[in-house]
Amino acid sequence: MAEHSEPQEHQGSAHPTAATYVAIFAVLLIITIVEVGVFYVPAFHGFLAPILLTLSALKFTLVVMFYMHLKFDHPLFRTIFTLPLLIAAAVIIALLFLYGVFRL
Amino acid sequence: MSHAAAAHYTSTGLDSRKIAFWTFIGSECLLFGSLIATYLVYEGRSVSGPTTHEILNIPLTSVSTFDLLLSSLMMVLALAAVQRGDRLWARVWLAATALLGAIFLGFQAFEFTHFVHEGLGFTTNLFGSTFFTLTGFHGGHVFVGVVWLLTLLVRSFQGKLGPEKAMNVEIAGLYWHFVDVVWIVIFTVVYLIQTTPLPAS
Amino acid sequence: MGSVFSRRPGAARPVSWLAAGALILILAGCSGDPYPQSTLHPAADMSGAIDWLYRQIVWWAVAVFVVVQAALVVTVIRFRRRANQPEPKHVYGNTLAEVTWTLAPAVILVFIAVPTIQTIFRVSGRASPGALQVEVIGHQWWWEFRYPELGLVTANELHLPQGREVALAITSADVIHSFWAPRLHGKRDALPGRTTRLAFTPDSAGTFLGQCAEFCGESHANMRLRVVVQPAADFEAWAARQAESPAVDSTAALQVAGLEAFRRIRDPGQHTCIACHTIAGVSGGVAGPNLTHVGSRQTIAGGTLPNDSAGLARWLRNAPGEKPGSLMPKIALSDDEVAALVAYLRSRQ
Amino acid sequence: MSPASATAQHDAPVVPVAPTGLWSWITTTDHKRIGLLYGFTAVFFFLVGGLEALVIRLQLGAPGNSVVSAETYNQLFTMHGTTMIFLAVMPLSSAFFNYIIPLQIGARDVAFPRLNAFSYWVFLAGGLLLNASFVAGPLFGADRLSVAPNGGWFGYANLTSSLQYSPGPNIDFWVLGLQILGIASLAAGFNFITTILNLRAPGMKLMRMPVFTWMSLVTQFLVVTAFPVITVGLVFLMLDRIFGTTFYNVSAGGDVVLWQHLFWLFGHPEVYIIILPAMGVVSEVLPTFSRKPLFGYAIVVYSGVLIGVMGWGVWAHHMFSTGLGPVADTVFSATTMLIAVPTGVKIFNWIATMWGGRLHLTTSMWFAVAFISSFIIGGLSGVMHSSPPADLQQTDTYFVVAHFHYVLFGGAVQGLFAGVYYWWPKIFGHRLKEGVGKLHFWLMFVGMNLTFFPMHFSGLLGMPRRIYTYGPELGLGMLNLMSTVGAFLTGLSLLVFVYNAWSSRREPRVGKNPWAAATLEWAVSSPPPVYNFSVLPTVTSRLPLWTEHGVSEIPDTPPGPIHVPGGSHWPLMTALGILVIAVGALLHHHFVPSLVTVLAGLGVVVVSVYRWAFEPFEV
Repeated sequence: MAEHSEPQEHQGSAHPTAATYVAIFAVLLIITIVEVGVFYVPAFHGFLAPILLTLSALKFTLVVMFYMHLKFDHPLFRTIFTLPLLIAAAVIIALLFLYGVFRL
Repeated sequence: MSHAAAAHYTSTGLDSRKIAFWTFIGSECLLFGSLIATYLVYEGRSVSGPTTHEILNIPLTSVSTFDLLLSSLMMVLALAAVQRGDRLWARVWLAATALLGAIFLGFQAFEFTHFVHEGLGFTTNLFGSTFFTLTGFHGGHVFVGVVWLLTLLVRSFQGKLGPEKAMNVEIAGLYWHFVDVVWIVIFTVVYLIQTTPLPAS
Repeated sequence: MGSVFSRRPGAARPVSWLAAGALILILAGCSGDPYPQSTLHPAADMSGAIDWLYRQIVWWAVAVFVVVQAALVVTVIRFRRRANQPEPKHVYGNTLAEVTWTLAPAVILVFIAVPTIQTIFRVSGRASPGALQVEVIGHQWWWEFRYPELGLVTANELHLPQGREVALAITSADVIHSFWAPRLHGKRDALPGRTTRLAFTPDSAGTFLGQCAEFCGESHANMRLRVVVQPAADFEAWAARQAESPAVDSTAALQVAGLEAFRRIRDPGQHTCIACHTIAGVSGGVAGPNLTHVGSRQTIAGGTLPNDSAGLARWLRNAPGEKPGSLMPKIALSDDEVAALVAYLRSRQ
Repeated sequence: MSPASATAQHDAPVVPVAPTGLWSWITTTDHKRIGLLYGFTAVFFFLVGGLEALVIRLQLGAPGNSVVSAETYNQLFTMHGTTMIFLAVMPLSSAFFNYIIPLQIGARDVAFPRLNAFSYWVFLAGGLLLNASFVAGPLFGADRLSVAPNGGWFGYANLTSSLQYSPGPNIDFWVLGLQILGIASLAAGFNFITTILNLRAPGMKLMRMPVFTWMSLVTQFLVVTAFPVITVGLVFLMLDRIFGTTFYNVSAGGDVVLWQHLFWLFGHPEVYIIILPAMGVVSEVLPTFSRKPLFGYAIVVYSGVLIGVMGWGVWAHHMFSTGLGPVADTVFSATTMLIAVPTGVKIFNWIATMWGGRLHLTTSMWFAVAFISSFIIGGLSGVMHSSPPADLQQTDTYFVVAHFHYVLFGGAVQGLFAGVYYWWPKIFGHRLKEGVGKLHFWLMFVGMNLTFFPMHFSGLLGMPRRIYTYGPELGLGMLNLMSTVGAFLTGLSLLVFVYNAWSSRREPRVGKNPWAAATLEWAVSSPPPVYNFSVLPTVTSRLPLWTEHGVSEIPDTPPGPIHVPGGSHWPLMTALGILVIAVGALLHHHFVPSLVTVLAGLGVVVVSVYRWAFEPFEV
């Protein structure tokens, strides 16, 4: 039955190197500093939420893509993570609408 | 004749544990999604204080956010070390990850006790109930992660964490990074975007 | 499979019998009277709008039901196994068929959706400025009705003038209830901490039954209500009477004794009448129904007991026995006290 | 260690055989045995829930009846709903997931056999905890024996969240029982998604999977996404009750409608969790007994997936009467109507499958046809209350009770009975008696229509749900009496089934494929050997047994040694630990004993999980 077993992990996926990891960390760090900075600058307060949500989504994506290897891994993992993630986001947005936090 | 080969035949060529774990993470998205949604729809509805402006400590939480981000870096380095069979650095990075996780929990414990001293308990108001439940659930996940990492560290010292066991570390890493990204969201929507109207003073 | 059953055609045959019975019952429902809480016999504009919409939908449903069940029955009869039949041809699908039976329901749904959306905005609860304002407050397990413009408070029986729009502002004093008087409008939940709205114009006079429609605890079933729709003049007369506080007839000794008992009674558990009930000029409790005009009502105990001497006496002797879980406890009363209280309460016309 | 691996070094092929004895069942990790455990437990709870229903129907058989008290009635309808959904229909589906899916996809077991055992034991713990409330009154100082949950299966806050309105342990049993059952469902969900995605035999592409397996995959996806939401809602409820948090506390600014959102965000996908497996069963049964492949296989699969995804966007149609506003009403009405399209498509494809076939009207086939017939009715009444104004009259009346019983009883239960009669010979090696089976079917079909069809009218004519009594003035006595008579007929039909199951045990043995069906589970002996497949099959067709060379040869005796996972008792121990934690939480009125019990349970869980993780156990 050995003929059925296929190469298992990491086939065809070049994992990033330690340098990439450190670079990603640097980016995450910078975004975090910007986020906190934006929080303290009154000029941004009119549109704080969109800026911060965008930055946060960027960080989220970086960690998921690189540290969790979703960028390099089998597409199956992307599917089984993204679908629930989208449902969760949709649920949050729908509830915010229903509670009048957002309005069209 | 290797029955391991037969038993380990998989249709996708992927490790079953990893598929199951990603499914679990997908499920966790809905868990934290519901908690975050509740926090957000209730924000600003507390009928008594203290609430966000009066109590959240942004500089302190920025440091603990940095701490958790750094732990994620340690985690990927730990996985890389285990994969290449580097026992020494595997231990170093695993220990560092666990330590940073423990430090995060320390920050949280400090924050919680501070809040209680300031008059914000679990049942004080809607903000207290939603905030402690959301961050408490996250902290619980961090705690489980630290225990998991320490278990891996012990296995490493027992000599049972060679490259063939890299999947064990990879899955622990997925968990750890997911807990990190949840914190990225919480830090933004709870700490930085405060929609509670300022008290009229 | 030699069973006699296997040759019987049509799994859906009993269903079609039931469908026929269904139509008869729907038509019977239209005559109304045997079913005083029917949704199919509207007595107001909004219940009429809902009923009209429902009938639109139900005919579509009946049509689809007949077509699809018939297709099922015909298929089962026509293609049941017979002797010496060859193996059927393997058919894997048909694009045209799939497109047809995807589009057909979608088109029917458009015919349902358009009147639905029209009606949604019609029954949204917005009232015109001149509407009679009534506050509806659900309690475990009775209804409180307040008329802020008229300064009236009553319980379990909502009086409304015929032909005038009424705006109900509905909330709850404890758990979730749902206000439902089907001949006038659909349900609207009574939610603690929120106010929900209904607006409608009753178009015929009469007494319409309703009841709480959201499970609200032990005696949910005993939380009934009636809506008395009267011609405008009768309503005005009723409102005028309600605005006064009837005096005790000092020549009727039993009534005087009843008032005295109402003020005095205090059981070993420290329960009193006056702590929970308001009677204008006598007491100001708010936990239970306002009793100022209790004698004018058709029923007591959340609409479950007739408001006569026997009903009142049963209630006074053992309220939780009549309405399980009721906040009003069982108070030990002598026969004389019961008789006096009954006389007094019945005098509160 | 399993017997197989202990002897694996021998040269001669060793055929593993199933161990026997009670201990082997307690420690079993064999998906077939776990499936049987699920099945027997589900039927047991189904009978319990059915008895509850009969008492309910007795009470409502006449106006002003006094068979049971108000409190008992409220407990009965709460437990009837909770039992039927979580302890009967879902686990009956699980029984089929367990037994059939690995066979249908050509696997030797599920991906995580011990996790599978864990799911079962946790489910059993939750079921026992919930039902223990029927006799736990004295332990909590109650003045009656039964302190069963009494807030409805939907448990609306603040009736349930506030100790003022529900002081006893009743709701605590419900909150904790449901959380435990959630753990069981989630664990099974991860397991079966992985199994279906990753343990398919060579050649078993996704679009070659049997529809039952496909619908199970969608179901499990809904389980792993929907259960966390109810878990969060239940945690809030529990915290409100135990610690006095303010989630549903109106005076602190909390909102009672939030519970309804969280509950129905779960509750609507839950409807599909219940019905999709039955749709899958019917999609297997119809082609087999029509001697024709499923019409529009891909469309049926995609519409199932679509139903699963769209099922997330309709939850607020359960809440029209709360006054969401006309815009939200319109949106949720539209999504609800849309979901009728893929549902209708499935029905048409089933009928088209039979069209032109040679229908072998076995009991299983009758149940499948009755499923379609009932589902049409339940679907049409569903469309009626997708219209919010109409729903304002229909919601919380017996019209809705009729609607969802047509879907869940006429649909799910009859669909699952089609599966019971269909797979019985595979599981037990002999058929159920057809004559008794037909009696069972007709009694049930007539009984359920007599029970539920009049409810449409009692609802429209003004009968609200969840009332223990109603006055004679409503004029609904006759309709209710009809329902009561029908309920007893339905109950009788279940006794006929139990008799059939018992009396059929000496029916002649059947071969591998007694129905001449097309899918892979019929390629192995009945019942299948402990290892399922002597060699992993290679599949070249969606209908492997109806296609020449559709599947590689599967010899009756294995050509080589086969590793079969051994047993483990740690899943059971972990489940016990969880039960102890729940019992500790039940005692929350007494702080120290409660804390000690919770910590003890936690200790058992931690030790068991570590032992589980590090015990030698090869999959």
